[in-house]
Amino acid sequence: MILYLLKRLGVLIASTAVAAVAVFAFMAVLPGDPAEVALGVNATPEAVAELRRQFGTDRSPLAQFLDWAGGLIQGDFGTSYVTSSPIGPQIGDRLAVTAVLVLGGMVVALLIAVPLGTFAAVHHRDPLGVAISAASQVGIAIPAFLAGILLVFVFAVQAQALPSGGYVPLAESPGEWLRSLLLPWLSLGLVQGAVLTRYVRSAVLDVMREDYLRTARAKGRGRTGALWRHGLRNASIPVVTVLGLQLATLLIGAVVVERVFVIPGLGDLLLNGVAGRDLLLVQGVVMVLVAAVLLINFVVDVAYHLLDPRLR
Amino acid sequence: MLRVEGLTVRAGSVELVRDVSFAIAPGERVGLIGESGSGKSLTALSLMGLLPEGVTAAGRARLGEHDLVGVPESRIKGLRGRELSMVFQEPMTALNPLMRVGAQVAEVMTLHGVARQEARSRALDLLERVRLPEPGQIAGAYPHQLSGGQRQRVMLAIALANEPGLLVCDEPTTALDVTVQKQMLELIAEVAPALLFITHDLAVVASVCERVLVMYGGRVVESGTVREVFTRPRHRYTEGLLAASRLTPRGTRLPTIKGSVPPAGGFPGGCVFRNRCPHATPACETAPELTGDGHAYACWHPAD
Amino acid sequence: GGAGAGGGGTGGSGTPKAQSLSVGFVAEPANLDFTSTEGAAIPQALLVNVYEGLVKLGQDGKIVPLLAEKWDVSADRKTYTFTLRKNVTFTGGAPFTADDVVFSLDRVKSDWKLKIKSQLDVVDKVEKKDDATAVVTLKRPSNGFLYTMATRLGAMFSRTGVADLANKPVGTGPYVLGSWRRGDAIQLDANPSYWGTKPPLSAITLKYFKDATAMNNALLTGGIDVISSVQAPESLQQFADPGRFQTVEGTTNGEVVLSMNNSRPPFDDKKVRQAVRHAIDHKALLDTAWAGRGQLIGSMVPPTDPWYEDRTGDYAYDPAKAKELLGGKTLNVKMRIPNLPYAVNSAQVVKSQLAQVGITADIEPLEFPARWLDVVFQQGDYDLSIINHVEPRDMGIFADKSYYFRYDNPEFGKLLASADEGTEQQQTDDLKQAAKLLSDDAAADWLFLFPNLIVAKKGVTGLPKNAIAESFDFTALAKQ
Amino acid sequence: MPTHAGTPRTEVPGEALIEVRNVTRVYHRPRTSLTRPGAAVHALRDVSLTVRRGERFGIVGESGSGKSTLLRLLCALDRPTSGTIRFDGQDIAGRPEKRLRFLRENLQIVFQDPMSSLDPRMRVRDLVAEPLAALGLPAAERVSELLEQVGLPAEAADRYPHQFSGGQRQRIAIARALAPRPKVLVADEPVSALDVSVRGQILNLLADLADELGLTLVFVSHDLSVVRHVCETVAVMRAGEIVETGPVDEIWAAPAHPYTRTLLEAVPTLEGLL
Amino acid sequence: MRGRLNAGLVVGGVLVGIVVLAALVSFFWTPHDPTLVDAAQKTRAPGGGYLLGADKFGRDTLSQLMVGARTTLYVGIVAVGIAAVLGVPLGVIAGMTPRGWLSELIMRVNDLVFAFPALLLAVMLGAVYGAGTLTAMIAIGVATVPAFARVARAATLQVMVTDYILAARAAGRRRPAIAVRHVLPNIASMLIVQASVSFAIAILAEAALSFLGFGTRPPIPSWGRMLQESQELLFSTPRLALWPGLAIALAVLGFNLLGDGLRDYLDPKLRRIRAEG
Ligand SMILES: Nc1ncnc2c1ncn2[C@@H]1O[C@H](COP(=O)(O)OP(=O)(O)OP(=O)(O)O)[C@@H](O)[C@H]1O
Ligand SMILES: Nc1ncnc2c1ncn2[C@@H]1O[C@H](COP(=O)(O)OP(=O)(O)OP(=O)(O)O)[C@@H](O)[C@H]1O
Ligand SMILES: [Mg+2]
Ligand SMILES: [Mg+2]
Repeated sequence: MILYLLKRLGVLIASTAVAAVAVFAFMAVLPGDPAEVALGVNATPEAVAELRRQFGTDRSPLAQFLDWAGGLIQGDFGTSYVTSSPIGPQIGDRLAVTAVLVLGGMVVALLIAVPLGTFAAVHHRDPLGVAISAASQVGIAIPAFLAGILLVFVFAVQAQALPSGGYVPLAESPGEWLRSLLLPWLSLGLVQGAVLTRYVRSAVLDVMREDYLRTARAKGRGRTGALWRHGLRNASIPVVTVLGLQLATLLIGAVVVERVFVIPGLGDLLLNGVAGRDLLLVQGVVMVLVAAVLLINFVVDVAYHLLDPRLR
Repeated sequence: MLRVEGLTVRAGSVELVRDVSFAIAPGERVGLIGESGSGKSLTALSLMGLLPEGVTAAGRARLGEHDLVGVPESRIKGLRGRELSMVFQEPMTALNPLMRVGAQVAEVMTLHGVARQEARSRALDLLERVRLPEPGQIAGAYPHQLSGGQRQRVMLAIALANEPGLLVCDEPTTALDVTVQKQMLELIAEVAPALLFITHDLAVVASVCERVLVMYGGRVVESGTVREVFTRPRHRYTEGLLAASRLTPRGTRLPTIKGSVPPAGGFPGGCVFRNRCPHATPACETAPELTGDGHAYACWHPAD
Repeated sequence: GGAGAGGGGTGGSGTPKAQSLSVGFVAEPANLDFTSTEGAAIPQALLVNVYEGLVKLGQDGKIVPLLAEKWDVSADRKTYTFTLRKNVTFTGGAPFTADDVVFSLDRVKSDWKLKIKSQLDVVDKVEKKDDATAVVTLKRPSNGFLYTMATRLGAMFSRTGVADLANKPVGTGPYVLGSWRRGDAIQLDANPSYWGTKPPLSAITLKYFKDATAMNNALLTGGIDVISSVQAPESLQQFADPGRFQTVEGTTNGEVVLSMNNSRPPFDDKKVRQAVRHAIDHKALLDTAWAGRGQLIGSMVPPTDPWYEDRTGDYAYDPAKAKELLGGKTLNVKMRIPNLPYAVNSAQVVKSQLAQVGITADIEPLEFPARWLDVVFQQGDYDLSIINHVEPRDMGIFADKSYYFRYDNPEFGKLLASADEGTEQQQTDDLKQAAKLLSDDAAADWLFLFPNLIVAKKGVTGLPKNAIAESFDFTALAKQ
Repeated sequence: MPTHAGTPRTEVPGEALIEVRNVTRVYHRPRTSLTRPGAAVHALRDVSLTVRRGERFGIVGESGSGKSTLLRLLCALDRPTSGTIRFDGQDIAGRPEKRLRFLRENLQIVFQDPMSSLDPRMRVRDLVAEPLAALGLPAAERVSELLEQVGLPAEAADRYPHQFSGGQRQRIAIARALAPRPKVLVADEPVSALDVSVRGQILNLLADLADELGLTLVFVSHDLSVVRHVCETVAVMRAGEIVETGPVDEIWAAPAHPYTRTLLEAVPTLEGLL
Repeated sequence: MRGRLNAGLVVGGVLVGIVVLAALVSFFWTPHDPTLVDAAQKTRAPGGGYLLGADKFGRDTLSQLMVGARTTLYVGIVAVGIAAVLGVPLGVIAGMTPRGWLSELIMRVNDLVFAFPALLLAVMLGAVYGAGTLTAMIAIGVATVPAFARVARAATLQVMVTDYILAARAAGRRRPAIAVRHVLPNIASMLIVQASVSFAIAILAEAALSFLGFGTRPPIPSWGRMLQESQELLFSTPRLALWPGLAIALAVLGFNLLGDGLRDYLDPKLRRIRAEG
């Protein structure tokens, strides 16, 4: 186990390093000189040259990369060419928002998927079970942003029950914070919940066919009892994998939902950065997103190993 | 103690087991033999109320004063693991891979009212009783850390935990090596109360059971004491099976039964064996009754 | 000119209650330093509200006094003597004096990084006469000078307040920067020590929305009180209920221009450009692309400028004529537009209409600002583009032949130069002629004048009807 | 009355065809601890045996004793950790596939599970012709000839494996093995997965074919009585080692090694009990 | 014996069939020119030659939907094509040499690519080469490669431990022949299922990208962009959002059902084969 952990950690670090190179290389290809962009159309050539020196973009790519990567290790993402403020804290703030958004969405998805998926599996021959799987199919087919728009329409514009968008920091007002996040959580969670429902259903269905469930029933447990005691933990193993994959997609789905709900998260920062050619910022955000996905994969793999004694 | 009458198992319109009747007295060890697909497992599972989805049983089966067939799950749930236990064929998949072995043994006792602490210590005794070395260590192991034979012993320990009146074993040794099989069979013969033992290996039945039921195509085609059935088989299928099971010396041709076992629903009407039987005549198009006291058989042209 | 905040508002009530308002905007500033960062977002938020100039542009397009109580112009029209308002302090307490005027205007030459700073090249020197009097001497007479002084170039900075312009603006205006949550909102607080009429509101929050629908929803659900500029005019029906909302429609300086690259085929051919102008049904375009809001113009002059003339008749919608001008040719051109709603909408209509006369335009939306500025504006690699030129009195851009229109007509340059130096009448005459020349040359096509569409909750007063200056003037904004 | 099937050929020991010398095969389990390397599984330890031309050579042993590993090495489907394997005088251990043509032409294998050894997506025709196709030999008429040889109708060629019963599938597998007219047929538990009633059919078929084609047979089983029926020579394996080898009847009558004895005693028989 | 046709397969097939049909017909005929702006027809209600009405530009909604189906299929086909062409060989190679360094390398790179989700790639690519259908497709395709490689590898691993692979080797088959003759046919059903599911995901991704402005360029009709453009009229003319929304949902549903249906249709066969062995 420890060996596995170390090995997996090594892979994580190596992948992150390679990802950093990839991200940097990709950004280097981006047309547009940060200095020119910062100064806009009316800049003088001297000013541009001066700014280049200031930004350090007149150095060789290797030097720039080493500088950037070196900073990353210390949590320093550099200083934005455009806003001339340090990038790290900005990303930190935004990441916190996005993380709350994603995790909340995941919780909603789980709250939907686990009971419904299990129910649909146990009753897979009953009309209600079939109806649930049909509903989950329809849920999957709805784009997240459409779900968001519809939710806003119903709950904010028509019912005037919740804000249509915007984000209130927790520190400012916990109640408003919650209200501002409810709809985004729902729109992320509903769609992902539908996807997850299907996986939970098929995992539970698979487990229900396992011999050890029959053994449990032969011991005197009822169908449901056997499923609870022996089935769900086993079913959770494939679901955890999917959960990991989904967290990654959620992270990206959040970009869209942030746009719909005007939430200042990482996605918003990324799109702004791209639009404003704030290269260093984009580079940082992409790096953080990629690292987050790699980290999620790592956690899932480790969780997988913890859950399953056969892998220990 | 167990009385089965007219047990029929269907999947949709296909009859997989038809009109099976037999009885097991307390302490009696009965073998159920037949080739793959003859309906042995389904017969056993219908007694346990564990038939797979989409498969239904009809007829009567009583264990003591409890009905086993056609009653709701909630009524027989309490019997399983206490009055009636079962050991399955596949030792590799029958145990929960995520749970320690000791807990799985203890579970069957706590389920039927034994206190947690007591169940735990009795689990160790049970593991010892099925002759597992170092029961303490085994109890703390996960199933994948045990060999097939060890796992099958654990299954036996689970089955015996509440001292049931009847033990059903569905090919418990098929997946094991001969040496391991021998130990296991000895163990079963020693600890089992009344026993319904399923196998396709005639020699195994002969070493464990007193009475035997021969199944083919979902029907019991012959039944009687092991000695009588195996020395003087009357049904042509039993005869063929016995002949094919004896390996003749090298250089000689092995006796065979022509053709092969048809898939479910592919058996002929009338006598299910008639399309493979060398003695079949048009008379076989009507199904023969299982007749005879003690040694019964269902054949129009029995061997003598 | 009189004292006070001026503008179209009625001014605040006498009893300022601790009230605040949220106003929705589209573009968030990247930083708060408009001396080194391009774009309309920063002056929109800060000019007049946080920074003030000596003069400002009134709602009717006239120059009115602000930090200068009055000014005198010498007979040769080269010397401007500004008499400064007393008791004006910067946030932080430093008094505003003629020294600051000298400092600010000299700083344009020395520290500003924007190309537009050349507009003040006409200034020869700036001097302090006494604490309350500053004198600006021009190299030559200029009609544009005073006007320029009303733009961000004329903003007054404190000698001790320019250390961190990007994050800490220091001005003399009625509002000061409260807080800034990047990606979300900027809050401006009322300046307690403001020299003039105190603003009626205690705070104003500028909320930024990239998505027009999100902004609409915010107003519908009470998240904001004002939409500063409607980006989805079709959605105005949502705000039709006069019991809840009010809509203000005025004009802007923004000419939505269908620019043509005058330097390369096919649009180096005047006939082809003329064909394009004839091919476009401007009325239909405005109706479909911008819900009929806005005004049709035929040249680079908005109706609020004194030299405006209706030139919409110059090229009537006439596809047959257009085809004739093309001489039966069919063309394939690149239409590279910014990815902004008005441009994307208009482009689809333009494409459809050009297709009727045999011009196939490939629409390529580019990220705005970065990529559009790079490809179209800097490199001039485009055939057609659509952009809203929002700067006031910006006809001069056609005089710069390196400007992305690549329009080159010396005649036009001469007209502009003489307009700037001549008398006011001369200026008006020359510019009228220049506008006509542009139109005749079909240097571009003017699709429509961008409307100033503001929607607000009922009871919000002091909304600037016309957006003809760089700033969104909050000084009169109030809530009843 | 069982009829005679072939001549027992114990009395004609031909020259050595397969020679296995001191073969060891070690598998490594993945490492699970930092300090200890992954456990080594000695699937074969210093195994030597000789199969003579025309001989029917049996290998018995319990699960995991290394029978299949040994066969894989004989077929050059795996390479030994050490030791040599000679086929017809040529060393085959560790040769690349392109230099194994002589082996593929002369030695073919039949597996235990007739379902999983037949590609479910291929028609019987292509399955049977596969060794020929792989060796670039013409296959056209050979397929029906082979099917007839194993007692399957010619129409079988157009069907898929799942349309056959277990015994028929094993016949298909045997037909495939016979396609390139090999000298040696290797069979890994060919009847373990079959019903008893069908087992006899396949064993008879193998005996007939061995006689007709003069095949050398290497026959693996966990059941000594099956081996005794088929082979004249047997090697008893346990934990990767050959513990005893010799004429099957001698070993059956008087097992020298205690393990062989245990094995023999463990086999339940009808005769003994009745 | 073939699996029985199931409801999902039929419904999925019909839905996908409708999309394909609409796309094919649109090459020859649409009720109106889908990009023709006509101020007179602005937001007109359904009827009179405009079966589903017209949008704010007066463009016929039905015609746009039909041509939009083309975009949808185009995106799906190219994206899934890229993913399959790259992912399947990589997955098969990795699966056929499970312990080799090559396999390890492939899977590591795969994990890395997986860390760059479609949207991120699309935004990055769009920023470099300009947003458009092609960049969107490439981004979605590349981002889907890991999914295909994983499925192909897992399926190949399963196939590689079967005796028929051993039998093929014993017959003298070399690796490439085994890959083509045995591995690919046996993993095909898994790949078909993966393809239809990826197709659905690609449709959703394109819609999301169009919403963000990184998708199909105007005025080429695309359901995602139609939806995005209809937003401001959501209150006054909800049908403008309804149609493209419904089209996306039904197409995605169709491909998902088709995938599930195929799984059930192709799988029992395999199961029965194993069970009977
Ligand atoms: N769930 C089911 N649905 C349909 N048919 C089934 C089902 N389960 C079993 N069968 C069929 O019923 C027949 C009898 O099955 P059963 O499992 O009882 O045979 P068995 O005698 O136990 O064979 P084996 O020795 O292979 O275990 C077989 O032909 C099998 O294919
Ligand atoms: N590829 C492999 N990697 C690791 N260990 C292996 C491998 N193949 C076989 N082994 C191990 O080698 C030993 C011998 O295996 P082998 O399959 O040869 O036994 P067998 O006698 O054929 O058993 P069975 O009767 O179950 O088929 C076993 O312990 C097995 O776990
Ligand atoms: Mg069975
Ligand atoms: Mg083996």
